[in-house]
Amino acid sequence: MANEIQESIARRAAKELNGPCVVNLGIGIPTLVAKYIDDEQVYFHTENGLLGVTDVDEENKDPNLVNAGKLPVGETIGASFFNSAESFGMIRGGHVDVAILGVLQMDQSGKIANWAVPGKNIMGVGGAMDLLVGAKKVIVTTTHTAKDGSSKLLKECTFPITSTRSVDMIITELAVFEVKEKKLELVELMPGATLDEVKEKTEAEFSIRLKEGAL
Amino acid sequence: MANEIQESIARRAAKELNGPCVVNLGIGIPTLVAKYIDDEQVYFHTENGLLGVTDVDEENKDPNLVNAGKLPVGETIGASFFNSAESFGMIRGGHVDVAILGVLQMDQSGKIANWAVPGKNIMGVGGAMDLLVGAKKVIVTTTHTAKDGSSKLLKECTFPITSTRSVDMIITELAVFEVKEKKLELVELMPGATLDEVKEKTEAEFSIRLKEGAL
Amino acid sequence: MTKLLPDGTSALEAVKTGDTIMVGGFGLIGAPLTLIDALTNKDVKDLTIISNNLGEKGKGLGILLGEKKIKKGIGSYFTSNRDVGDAYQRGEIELELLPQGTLSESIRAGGAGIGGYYTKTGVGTELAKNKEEREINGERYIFEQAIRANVALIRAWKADTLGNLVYYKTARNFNPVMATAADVVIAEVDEIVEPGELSPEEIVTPHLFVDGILLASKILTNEGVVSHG
Amino acid sequence: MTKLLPDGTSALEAVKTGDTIMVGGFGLIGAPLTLIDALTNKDVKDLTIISNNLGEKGKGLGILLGEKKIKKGIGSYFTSNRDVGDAYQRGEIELELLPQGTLSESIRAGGAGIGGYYTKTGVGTELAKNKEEREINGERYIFEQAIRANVALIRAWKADTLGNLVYYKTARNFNPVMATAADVVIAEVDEIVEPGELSPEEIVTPHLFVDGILLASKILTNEGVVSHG
Repeated sequence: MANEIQESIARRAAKELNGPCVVNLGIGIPTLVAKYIDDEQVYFHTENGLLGVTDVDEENKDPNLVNAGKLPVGETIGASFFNSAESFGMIRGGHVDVAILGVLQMDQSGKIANWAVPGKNIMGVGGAMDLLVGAKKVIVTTTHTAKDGSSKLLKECTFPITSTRSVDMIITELAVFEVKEKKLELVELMPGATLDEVKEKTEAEFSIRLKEGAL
Repeated sequence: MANEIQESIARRAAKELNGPCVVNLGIGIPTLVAKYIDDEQVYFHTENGLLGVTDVDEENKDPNLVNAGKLPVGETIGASFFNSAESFGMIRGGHVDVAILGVLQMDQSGKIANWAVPGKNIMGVGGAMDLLVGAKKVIVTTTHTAKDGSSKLLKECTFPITSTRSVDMIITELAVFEVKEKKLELVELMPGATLDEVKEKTEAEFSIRLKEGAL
Repeated sequence: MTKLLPDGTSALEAVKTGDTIMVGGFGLIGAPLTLIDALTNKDVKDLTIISNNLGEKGKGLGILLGEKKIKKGIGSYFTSNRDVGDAYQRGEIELELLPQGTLSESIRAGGAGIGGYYTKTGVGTELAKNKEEREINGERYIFEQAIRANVALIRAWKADTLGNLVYYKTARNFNPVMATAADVVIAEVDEIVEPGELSPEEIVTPHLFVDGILLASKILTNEGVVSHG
Repeated sequence: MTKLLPDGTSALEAVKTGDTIMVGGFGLIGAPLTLIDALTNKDVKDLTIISNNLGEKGKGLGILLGEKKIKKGIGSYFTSNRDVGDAYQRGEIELELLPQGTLSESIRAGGAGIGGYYTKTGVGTELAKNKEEREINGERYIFEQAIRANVALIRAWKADTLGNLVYYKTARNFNPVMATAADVVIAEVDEIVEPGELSPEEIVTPHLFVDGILLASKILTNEGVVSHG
């Protein structure tokens, strides 16, 4: 289902998760991150009401045990269930350490748009806005460009933003950016990517501060 | 401990409780009401976190199972425990049918004062204000007069009021009043009490609408 | 007295045309499918439905939508059912979109006697348009009003005959908060037990919130929704 | 990693002079007596204590009061300890009195990222003085701000080593909400079990709220507070 581009982004994002920490994974590429984690102190939270999400075998699927994408999941030892208001209390209240989210667009200050497309009906927001205001650290995992080849890293979002808060890190199949003081810094090129390719496919302005050994 | 005056007030208040209903009992005379109830569909709620309060024998006392007056209680079959925020959610949210409260003073519109005395430090309010705004019906049980013989049913309270909401019924050792449209109506004389005595010991204005057979 | 109801028809006695109805569930998970079915069969319309989603295409609340009984939907993720967008395009339905945390918090507020509250969620976004903003301790918040309903239809796992409820895994979701925030609350359950069989420490919804209970006859399985009983 | 702490001293490492500290319990019931004892022995002062009561005379938080370590108390029922009134008269302590429902709701709000909220409780009374009033749907409400603390000291019944907590009867009271509303949360418990021994459905405080756990060595009995262990 997921292709190698998506897997490579997820694999890179997984390196950012060092336990003990509580992590909420969005739908899409973020969901793939879990399988690259073998640190048992990385606890996955899903906003529909479970702390301690894990994979489930085909034969153990339970129709009433799902993640926020409504996909079947399992529960770890030490897991707990709670209601939606309690779950979002955890999120808004700052009890989730990291949220990994997909996006439609990002701007050069690190703000993201991931819930609506102008002209289309605005009909789904889910927990995205809550995670943006509540998670201590937000990591974006996304393909660098949209299906039509246009950059997802823009000077300004043309889609409605999800929050006034800037994310902390952006991971694409080409590069890793950190967001510092509302500015993008290219800190890492992904395997096989070149600086020229990143520059070409990035509309947003960014500075370059490649970490040692990152090239 | 409780004297016959208090018991007679509690006994009369018990007649107002017809199940199914959820009842919160205040400290003092209200606590005595429970023992005159044998309707198993009258469920007692205590704001420190228990629905299903019942009496406890001396030998079954549990230091961690108490009512709002910190007195040892038992739990009924079908009881449940919850935290303070949930408990007051029940109260403010209108899920408690009846609150029976003690008072220091009442005024002739049915407003009560039961949490503070001017000149003394105002240092305890507990759940009184929450119960006044949240309970569907509020019944006051109190001696008719203060220790110095002065009426507790006043034209206006001199102590700070507990709520702008008028209570629904006032039961003393002398009389039962209903509060209708913020006016007191004497509806019943207690055994042995005379109308003259009630008039003499009541500063508040009230109308008389004694119910048939109530004299 | 038992709160046990014999069938969906009697369970929905309180529902009238024009009512606001909360429906538990996250998509079909934890949704009261038996009660939704009864609601679909009942001669009422112009309903305002408060639910995270309006079901899926042709499933759960999706059926009610197909019957054109929904005047307005209040939820966080209508995208799960394409029919919602189509009905909206045709002007057949009003929609109010709220962040999921705001939806659940507003319902909790409605049940707990809180008139409204300030949240950071949504500040500065399109969903904050026309919402009052306020600074608290140097941070921007928006005002959200409490939500209540005439009737809440929820799903739990087990009920005792008093109406105490416990839930099953992620089928819990919105159900416990909705149980607090409506004038009439009906719970559909898999199993009904005697009082005392549920531990007092693990009851999630105390019985004072619940008006009626019904044994579920529509069940979500790995193979989809099945009827039994 | 385990969150188990060896003693009260290490449990209170985060507490500093001038801190705001939430302390669970309804009087002595469900109060973290071991942690209160450790706090009394620690060289800190000018504390703001958020707790329903300030203990009883010479018991629980009453001891901390006697040591003059409390600058301010925020609670709903200080009357349970006569020493509080005396200290207040002597100008040794500030007090902020809140209705019990407002106290617990403000703490919950603090833990849930809610900046403030409107309640009907207290409208038109002395406790509403200087509080903003607002009409919502024709009813009067007052604004109450969320409450948070630097440290919360709570009491639970059992913890697993991850920090998941369950409570015992009416010793639950304020503890679960305080567990959500402080930068550092330390829970004192009767028993520590392995992960998996507490049912996922009945865990009241999930481990993400809890920073440290300590075995209780001061226990409330019918005969009063006893030390053991």
